[in-house]
Amino acid sequence: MIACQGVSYHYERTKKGIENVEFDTSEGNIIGIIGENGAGKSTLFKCLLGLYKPQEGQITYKDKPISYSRKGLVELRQHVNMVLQDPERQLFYNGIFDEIAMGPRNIGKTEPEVKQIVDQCIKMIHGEDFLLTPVQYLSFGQKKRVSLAGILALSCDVLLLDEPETGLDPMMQREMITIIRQLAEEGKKVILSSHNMELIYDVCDTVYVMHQGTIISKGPTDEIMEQTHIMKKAGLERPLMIKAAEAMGIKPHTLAMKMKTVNRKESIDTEEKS
Amino acid sequence: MIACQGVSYHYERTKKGIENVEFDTSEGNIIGIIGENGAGKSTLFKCLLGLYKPQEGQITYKDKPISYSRKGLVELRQHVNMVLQDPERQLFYNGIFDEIAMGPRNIGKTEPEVKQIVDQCIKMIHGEDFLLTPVQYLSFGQKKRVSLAGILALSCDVLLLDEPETGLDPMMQREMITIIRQLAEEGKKVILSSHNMELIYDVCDTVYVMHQGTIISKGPTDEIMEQTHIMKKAGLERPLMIKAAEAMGIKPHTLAMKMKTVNRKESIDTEEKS
Amino acid sequence: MIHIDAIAYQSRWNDKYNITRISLILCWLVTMLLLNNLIFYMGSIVISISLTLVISQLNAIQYLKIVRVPLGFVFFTCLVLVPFIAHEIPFDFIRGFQFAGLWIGISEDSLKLAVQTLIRAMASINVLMFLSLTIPLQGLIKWMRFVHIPDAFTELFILTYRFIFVLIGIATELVLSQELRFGFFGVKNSTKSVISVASSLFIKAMERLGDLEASMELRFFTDEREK
Amino acid sequence: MSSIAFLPIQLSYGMHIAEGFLPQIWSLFWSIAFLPFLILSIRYITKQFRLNPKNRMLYVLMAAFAFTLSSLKIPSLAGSCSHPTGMGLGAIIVGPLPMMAIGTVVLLLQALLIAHGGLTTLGANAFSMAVVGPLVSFGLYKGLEKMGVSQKIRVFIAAFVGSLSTYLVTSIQLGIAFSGGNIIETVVKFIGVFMVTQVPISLAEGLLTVVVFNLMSDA
Repeated sequence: MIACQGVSYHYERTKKGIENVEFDTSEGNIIGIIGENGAGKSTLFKCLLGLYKPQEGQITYKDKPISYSRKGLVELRQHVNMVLQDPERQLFYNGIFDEIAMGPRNIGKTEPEVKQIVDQCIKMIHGEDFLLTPVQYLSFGQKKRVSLAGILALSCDVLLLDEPETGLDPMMQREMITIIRQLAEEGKKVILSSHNMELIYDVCDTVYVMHQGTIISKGPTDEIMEQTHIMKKAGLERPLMIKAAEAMGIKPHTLAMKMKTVNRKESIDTEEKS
Repeated sequence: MIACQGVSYHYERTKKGIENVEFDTSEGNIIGIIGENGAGKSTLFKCLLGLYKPQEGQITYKDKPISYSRKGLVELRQHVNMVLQDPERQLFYNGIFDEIAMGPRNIGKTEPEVKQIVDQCIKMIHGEDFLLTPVQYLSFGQKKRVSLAGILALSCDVLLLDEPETGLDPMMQREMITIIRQLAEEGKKVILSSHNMELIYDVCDTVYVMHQGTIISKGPTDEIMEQTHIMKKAGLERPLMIKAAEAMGIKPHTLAMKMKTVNRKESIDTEEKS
Repeated sequence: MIHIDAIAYQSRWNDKYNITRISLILCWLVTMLLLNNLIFYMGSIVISISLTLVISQLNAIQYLKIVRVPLGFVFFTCLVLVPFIAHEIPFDFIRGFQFAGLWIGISEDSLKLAVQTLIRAMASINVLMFLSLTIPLQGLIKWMRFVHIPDAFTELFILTYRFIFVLIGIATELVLSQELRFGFFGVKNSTKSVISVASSLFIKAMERLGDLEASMELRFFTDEREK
Repeated sequence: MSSIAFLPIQLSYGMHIAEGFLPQIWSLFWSIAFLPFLILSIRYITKQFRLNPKNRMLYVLMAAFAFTLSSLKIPSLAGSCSHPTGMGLGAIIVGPLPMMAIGTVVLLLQALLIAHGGLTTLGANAFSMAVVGPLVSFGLYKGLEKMGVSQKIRVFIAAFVGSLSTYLVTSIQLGIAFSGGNIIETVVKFIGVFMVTQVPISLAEGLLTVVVFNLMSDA
């Protein structure tokens, strides 16, 4: 849906930025963008959102170049939007309802519509339990989900997530993964950046590897992440799963299948006990 | 060196906190504390630092109960200190030298002594390259290292690290691990809390598992982390390494040994290429 | 715009002769004001801009972009100086009209005043830019210690210098997240959002207070003054 | 480096008198007029730092907050060339005396980092923003308290009038310096010209201060 053709954006003085980036969402519903800090991931995100206007190349949404007029950007962001990494910096209200309702209200939805949208979003983030808790008493993971709901309320079809797992403990990470998968099943494109290779390996269909502002590789996640030289060049490490499989002399896929059995057994065990 | 005997601390308003915690550093040089968000990890840290005074039980340093007098606390914190998770909350100066020198200066070291201490600390964090850069222009990983150096400058023997890997990309995480190992080799006790089970599994000798304010298990890292029911109860997941080993029907230790070979081979490959 | 700080930090000599340079520039600024001489002002403009460009390694366009805003503001305020308001027609009256018993218009004197002020301000601003684009604040802090500005004030200055970057980081994200949810869509939303950003920022700043206090205590900051 | 250097920050001009704008006599006059207040304030904060080290970070955050407000880019707020100062808020929270030093630090940083205000005009700017503004805000807040006015209205009036008084004093400073014999008329001229931006800004300042107070009492 959203795509970049030869996009370059350089910051004025430091000359850093992104260079000749080709990006599209045609393959896969969950797309990962990986790379070191400073590799250009967030610059790319900002270009996709129309926050930065590329000096070269163009960004298209549904094959039409995006318009940088005020109106064009408002239009774009109803389809493409982003959840920031730190929820503390995107929650403005004490009440969760008001928080989620903010976006829809700003574009002039009526209160009954707003109510309906918020109810839906609460369901998506599994937030019915804490709907009435004031925001400041929520746990970090709950805050993160509320900030996601605030963006879901705009019912966009492309969702950028900046390090969605950072700061979450393992259980909450798993919950976040479930939500991401659900969103993808509903037909949204989810684009996520993360430092957690296991997460990317686990949820992404396609992965883009960035290094010093350029995309040095793209393709199906398992194929890309197995390649030591690409990962090394990007300053990353292959996921443990792949390394473990290599150590055992089997295919990562085989190990992944076996792991699934282990995970399933584990959750059954726990359920029986509880 | 530092130990807790039956320590309880409850927050006035929420009644949450920690309950009857037994903790010591006799086994192992790198000690991990794991648990969900809100399990009491940071409350325990604050008690160990004398920031909170336990309502029950006592905290001893070198077998002597710590004194909560102004002088006693200053004394304690020259031996036991903490690096916060978010460097932005810890860095006070724009100049790195002043930042690292702050602790030593405050306890009345002379300028030549301070200079020597700072030089040493810069070396430990491999920070010679960015010594003259103002803090606001450092990357997140560099800031994190500077905040570590600011505490190292107090040359304490027990170091508490709160999520030392959060927000770092894989390479910087590895650098942080190297630094942690070095500190342990120099004879310091490092106590770290983290959500990253792979990190804990990788570097810690001993691990404490916290759940709802109590310590539900402690022991050698590999033994504890293999136990599904403990990890589940604490809302955590076993490290991937252990799960992978289980899936393959081998011992985690065997897998770990094989992985080491893979890692070594990988770094040799890269060195040859570069 | 805060990148003035980044430019100063990257300039040549960013760590050299700071105390001398600051003292000289301050003398320059004051002398210029005291002499109040047109030729001296013009000379100052030329010299200060050339020196700034050489030392800061900016090109002319980059420099213009930076001074554009303060100079534009000065120009606007000088425009306000041009029309005089008086009870009687001044002798050097050029053009004007009478309104409610008062004369409003332009006189030679008021025009001259505006032009003089503009030139004086332009000269001074360029000298100030010379200081701020070529000497990092770290240098100014050294200078403040050198001339024995009271400790408490210097301390306040140093710590504020550090924490503006922290707060600007937070504020930038707050603005971004408002922007993404159409917070600046329309005048009514904008006003609401500005207040929303500002108040969130204040609350976040106050929340930091607790952490910072702990962090100060851990490194004995609190004991410094008791010695 | 890029992340800091290119923050979406722009200059938003408040009522600060630019560097070199005032004739030398008036630069000197306002600097001297302001000096005793600064000395008093520095003495006060020195004592406060010693008394309770926690005050240090409180003051620092007040100053950093005021600076950040002035350097924030608020997109498409058409016609605005000014910003709230946060001085009224500070005066109500910590009192007017420390605000004089805090305001001076803010003005210094604004002059050096965003070329807003100046060094030779620091005295004049500080007199209006760091002395008169906080004094008026604090005085009104305490005065209205005695008259039994509700908290919200008190806070609003204190911040609103405090901000207005800063702009009035600046207009007077400019009026006197450029009067050409017609002081009152010239002062009125400046008041009239800057009213367009300063009244809405003062209203925003008042509203902001009320909102922050509500949030603080909720938390």
